[in-house]
Amino acid sequence: MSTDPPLLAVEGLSLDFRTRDGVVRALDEVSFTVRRGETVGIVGETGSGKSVTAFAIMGILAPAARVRAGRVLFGGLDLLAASEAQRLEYRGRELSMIFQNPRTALNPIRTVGRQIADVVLRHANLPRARIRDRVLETLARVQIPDPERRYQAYPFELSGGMCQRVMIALALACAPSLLIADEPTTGLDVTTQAEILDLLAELAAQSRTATLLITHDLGLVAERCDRLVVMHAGHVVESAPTRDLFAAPRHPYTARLIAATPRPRAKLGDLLPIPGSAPDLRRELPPCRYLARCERARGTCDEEPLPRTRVSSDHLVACRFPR
Amino acid sequence: MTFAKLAGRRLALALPGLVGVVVVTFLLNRALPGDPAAFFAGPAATPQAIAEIRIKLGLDRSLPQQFILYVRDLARGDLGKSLTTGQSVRADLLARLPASLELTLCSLALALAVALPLGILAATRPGSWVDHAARVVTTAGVSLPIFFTGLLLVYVFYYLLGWAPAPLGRLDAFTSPPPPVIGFYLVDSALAGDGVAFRASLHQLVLPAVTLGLFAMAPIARMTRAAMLGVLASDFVRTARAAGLAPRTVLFTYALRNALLPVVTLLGMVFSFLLGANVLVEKVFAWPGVGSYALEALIASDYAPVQGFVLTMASLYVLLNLAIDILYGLIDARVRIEG
Amino acid sequence: MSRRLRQVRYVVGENPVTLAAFSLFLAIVVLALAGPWIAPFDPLLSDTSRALQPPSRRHWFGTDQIGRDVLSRILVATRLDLAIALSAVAISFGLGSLAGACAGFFGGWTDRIVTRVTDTIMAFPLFVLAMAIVAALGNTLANIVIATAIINLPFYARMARAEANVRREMGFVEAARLAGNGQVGVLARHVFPNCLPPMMVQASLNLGWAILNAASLSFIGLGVRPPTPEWGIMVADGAAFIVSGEWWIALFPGLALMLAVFCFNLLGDGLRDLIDPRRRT
Amino acid sequence: MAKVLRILGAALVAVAGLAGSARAQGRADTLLVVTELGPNSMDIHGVGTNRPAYQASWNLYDRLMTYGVKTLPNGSQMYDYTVLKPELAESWQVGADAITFRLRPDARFHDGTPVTARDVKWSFDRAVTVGGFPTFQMKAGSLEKPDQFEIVNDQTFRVRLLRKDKLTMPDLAVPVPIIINSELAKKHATSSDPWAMEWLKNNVAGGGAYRLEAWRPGQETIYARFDEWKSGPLPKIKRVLVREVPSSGNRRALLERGDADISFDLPPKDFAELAKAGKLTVISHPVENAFAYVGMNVKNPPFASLKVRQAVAAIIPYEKIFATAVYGRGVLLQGNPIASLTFGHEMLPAPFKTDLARAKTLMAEAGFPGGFETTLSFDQGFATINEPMAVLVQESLAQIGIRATIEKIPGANWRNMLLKKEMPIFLNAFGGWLNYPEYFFFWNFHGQNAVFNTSSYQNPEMDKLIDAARFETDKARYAELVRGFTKLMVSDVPRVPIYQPFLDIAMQKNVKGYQYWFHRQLDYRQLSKE
Repeated sequence: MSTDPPLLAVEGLSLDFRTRDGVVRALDEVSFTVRRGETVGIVGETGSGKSVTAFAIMGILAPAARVRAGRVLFGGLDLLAASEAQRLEYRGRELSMIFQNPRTALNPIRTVGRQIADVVLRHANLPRARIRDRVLETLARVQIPDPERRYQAYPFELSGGMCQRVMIALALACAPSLLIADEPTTGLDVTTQAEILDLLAELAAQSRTATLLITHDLGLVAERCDRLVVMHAGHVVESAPTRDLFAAPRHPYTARLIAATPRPRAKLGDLLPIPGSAPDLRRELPPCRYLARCERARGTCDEEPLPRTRVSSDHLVACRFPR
Repeated sequence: MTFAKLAGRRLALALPGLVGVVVVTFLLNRALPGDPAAFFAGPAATPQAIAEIRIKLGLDRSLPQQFILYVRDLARGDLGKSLTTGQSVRADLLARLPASLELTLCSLALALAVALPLGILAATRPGSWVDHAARVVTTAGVSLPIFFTGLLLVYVFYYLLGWAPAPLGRLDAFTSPPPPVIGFYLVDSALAGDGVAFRASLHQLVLPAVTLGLFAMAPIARMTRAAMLGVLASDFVRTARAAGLAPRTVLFTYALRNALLPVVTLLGMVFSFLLGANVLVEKVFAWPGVGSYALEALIASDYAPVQGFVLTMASLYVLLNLAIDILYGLIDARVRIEG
Repeated sequence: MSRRLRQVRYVVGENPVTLAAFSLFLAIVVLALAGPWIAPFDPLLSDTSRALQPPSRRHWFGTDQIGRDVLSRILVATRLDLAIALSAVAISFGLGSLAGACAGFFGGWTDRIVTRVTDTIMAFPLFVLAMAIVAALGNTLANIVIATAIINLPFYARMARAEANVRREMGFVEAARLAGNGQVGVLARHVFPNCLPPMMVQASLNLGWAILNAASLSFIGLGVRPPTPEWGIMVADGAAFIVSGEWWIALFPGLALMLAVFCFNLLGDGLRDLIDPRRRT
Repeated sequence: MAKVLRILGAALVAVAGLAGSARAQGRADTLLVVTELGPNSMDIHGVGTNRPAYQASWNLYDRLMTYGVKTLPNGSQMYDYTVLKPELAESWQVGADAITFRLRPDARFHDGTPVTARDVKWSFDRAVTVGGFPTFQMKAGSLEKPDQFEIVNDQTFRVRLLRKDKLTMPDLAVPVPIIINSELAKKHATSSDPWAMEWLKNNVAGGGAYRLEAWRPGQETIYARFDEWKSGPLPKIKRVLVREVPSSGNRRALLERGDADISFDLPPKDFAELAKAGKLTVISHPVENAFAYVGMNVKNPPFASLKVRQAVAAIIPYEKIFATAVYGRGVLLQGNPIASLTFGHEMLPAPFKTDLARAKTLMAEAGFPGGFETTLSFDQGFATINEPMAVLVQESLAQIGIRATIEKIPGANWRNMLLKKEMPIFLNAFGGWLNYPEYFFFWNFHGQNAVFNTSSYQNPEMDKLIDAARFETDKARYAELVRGFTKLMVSDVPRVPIYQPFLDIAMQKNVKGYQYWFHRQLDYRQLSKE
């Protein structure tokens, strides 16, 4: 792959949440990179910290969150250390995000056109007259039919797929260099899912936008992502180019994950459920948080620190005994 | 949904309540102790004179007959005659309603002007000292017994400090009321460009409006805080933040406007609450509103005004809810379009 | 149990206000119980030679127009005012929730009647209705409680109806029904208990409001009969003396009234946090 | 909405500066009266006309005659019920069987039409036929039938006498016999309302010293001087504003801060303190022929027993009540049934004394050693004084075993309860307009059991004395009769008179010319402001 520095580099990100029932250690030493124009997938079960990572990058964490350590370098600037004002400039212009269930992710009492116009007005210094055209252009780019009429529509008047397209328009209105998509297609029917993902890929290709696709559906990312990052209970257990990961998963959890994902030729019987459930992050945990569920666990697995070995130039695994 | 349909739906919804109100007021009134005939036969009345008056007032007929008479008069808009002021109840209520409405609206405006910002502040800094302070201040407001605060404010600001004007009602003795347009002295005097009357009536309004307003602050502040907390945690605010919109836009254009929806619905409840509490403020500030009018009539066991007052309040409540629906529709298109 | 305790400590710790309100509430309950014994003077004993004395070491809150000790009357009045509020809220809580739950659960005719009644009550400005009821039935203690209860009824009825309506379709209700429990059994054992938590919050908020209501009735002359001490009446009687300089006759009962209502309202907020973390408003 | 918010914001700033600006102009010749209750009608003959409406009628309409003025030793002025002065009537001759009045030729009504005998006849016919209180009051002076009133010519009006009644002449100068502009009134009369009661309730067809400028029932009444008034010296005050301010605390504050000129109905304690403070002129005058009393029902047990009544009379804390409930604003009677300034007051001064021992023995003799339960009722309308008094009476009754619960009865229901005459023991007060002892006893203790005989006390011997006194002209004989029925009342004690109330009035120092009138209302015509 090209050798220029990565667009986004998350280094050793550790983060806790102070909640009613005690402190939750949501992320621990999360690191990965995304290059310009590259599509990286983050996969893992629900509650593995995928979305928290995304929120941390965007800087829209809930007030109860406390970043313990780590850096988020975006084009050389550490977003975590940057002032809120600086981050405000970046959000929506340099990096933007789209979310799950689009219908509730749009302002119910404000027309779709106005919401996109708000973003354009904020970031692109265009004279007011030109803003309406830019919005119509963006709507057209995300393949929304009859943008003139849709401009006046309210979110509840549009279908799920249509809302998601509006969200994408919102995110790409100011041509950011990184787009984070947090479970963009969950809850949509299969055909719309495919359309949305194709649209994302096409737009990314057109303007070399880097995409960080977050999903729990391994099958979905198989053909769409260049590289994958597998997360479990706040840890990045393995990250590698998609083909290498599927060909030779080095971490037991990744192997299990692949085994549990329906493949074109697999029959129902072949699918193996992953034993146990995600650990409770409020309690003291061994360095390797997969220990309780790992069938290859050995005595020394609970020794400090969790080794994060680089198995090849672009393949990392966080396990004492990788396959 | 067109206005007419909205009004129709709201009226249909309120009809059963209204019918209930008519029946209940009629029964409650007839149970009032004291016999108006004796009261109005005068001190030196002989039993025979009292019987005369009883017939004149139609009190000798059976209850159902009186009820039918009552409903027939009601249909004609005749609310009967008040024996305490000697006028027709309808004329009295029409003359005095603007006074009560102006006071209630001003106190509501005051409460909103204070409670909304407090609610927003508390929601944007949950758990902080601002949050607690807002909660304590507004709860103190609603815990103050109105009649007590009224007296205290008059004593301190009028009697001791002399800042506030004499609690003489809507205008001090030497300012003549502005030409009536809608009966609100503030609006009428502004329309007539009469600066003196405007300032004088504003002057008179401050203390009673503060007394009543204190009472409305807590529910509004609490609801704003709750609604804002809810909306700030919602998905579309997260999207707005992620899109890097300016904090002020996120807070006001996106969050507050949505949070206003439950607050607007609450206003209906609060307004009717204030109308009830209005009675006490009017008694303390000699405010010539419908509240004090009904109170005096109630104590003099004078049926007609009490009935007229309660019916007016009930129908006002229906109109109020209609206005709230419309306001709600203005903010939230879903109501307007989905219907 | 420790998790619950930690939760309570978290809520109470997080907002000291609720803690203060809770201790104030305990103080008021103690006062209500021990009132007559710890009152320095007989609240009804008049002593014309010592009328209208300002607060002094002997009479901490001064004396009223016929020489009765204001402090003693406030202490003894605590029991009466608390009793009025508690009984009124108890009646409206009991009746309201029962009627509401039945309406929500059974629907049909019960529902229509209950909604019609609550609509009628809600159509009145609440205080006006209370005023009319007490004036009509006479200002005995019972009538004041009944009037206060009636105007609070709709809050509970509506809440219970909504809760029962929601819970009627829930899984565990279906399961209970399948397990052979009769309709009423299901309602009583399964649906009704679940409606209670939010209503508890409403109850404590209403307590404050009920005291205010009783006091306001006294202010317009429909309150408790003399010479029984009650905060509202004491403020009403004291009102005429403020301008002439005897401010203490009205001020102290007014403050007591405010403190009690203040405490109940804050307690309501605190309870809401404890019981309904979801609806953390 | 934003507009109101901005304005209210500005108001809070403006409030400090502008407290008194509007008050300056127009104060010199305008009088601001503050009162608890205003008139509910402009027609004194109307049904249910309240007491403040007498004040309106007294100043808006003329009567044939009015009373003279006398100055009391303390400098305050009051009406003189022995002297009748001309008002609308210039002069009159009192014959054996008729009185002939000559009307002022130049007298005009407010609308300019001249006043003639026809108007007087129409007005008097109206007074005696509308029924209720006005007709009752006319009958008290033997003015009963329209054919008693004759029009001799435009300027001459004759009243034929049914019987020789010394109350006829004084009764023509009380508020009821007003002279109405009959032409104007008849324009608004209808077949069902021949006397134009409906119209005259809200409008004035009079010729009095003041016209009605504006009337907002329940808020304020504004009078403007009628400059062409001929029936007496032209009043000095041009405009009178009567504002209704329900809270007595506010009324006192208004007086003390100089925002109001004059006010009656303040609680006695306020008057006592205002008088002591000396910043305002406080004039007090015993209300003639009136007293407050503890009444007992002589028909039904337990108060039917004389000994029980005597025990009550011996236990009531007269001085305590007079000090703390009334603040000394009155004349302590301690059982004397004739008030001060009325003939016969000195005959039986303070017959009852508070004596616990005697009261206890009386209760034992009456057969109630252990006492009994009862209810002590009073009119909530006068709670300011009645309530503290009731608490003191309740406390003293308890000392002799009478356990009374206090019953506060709303004003409207009070007359009803009096009519029923079932209340065992109660507080009440009565005042007669005509200052004669037999007039008081006729209403309160005569066997005819009028509404005011609240104890339903019937004693033929008492009736004989009262009826004789009413028509007795010989001074000595009359005095004997008065002493007779007074002593009888004290021995039978159907009620225990406690004190004669003052009519207190407080006004700014620059208000002069106030006169006390039997109807206890304000006469604007003599007032002035320096």
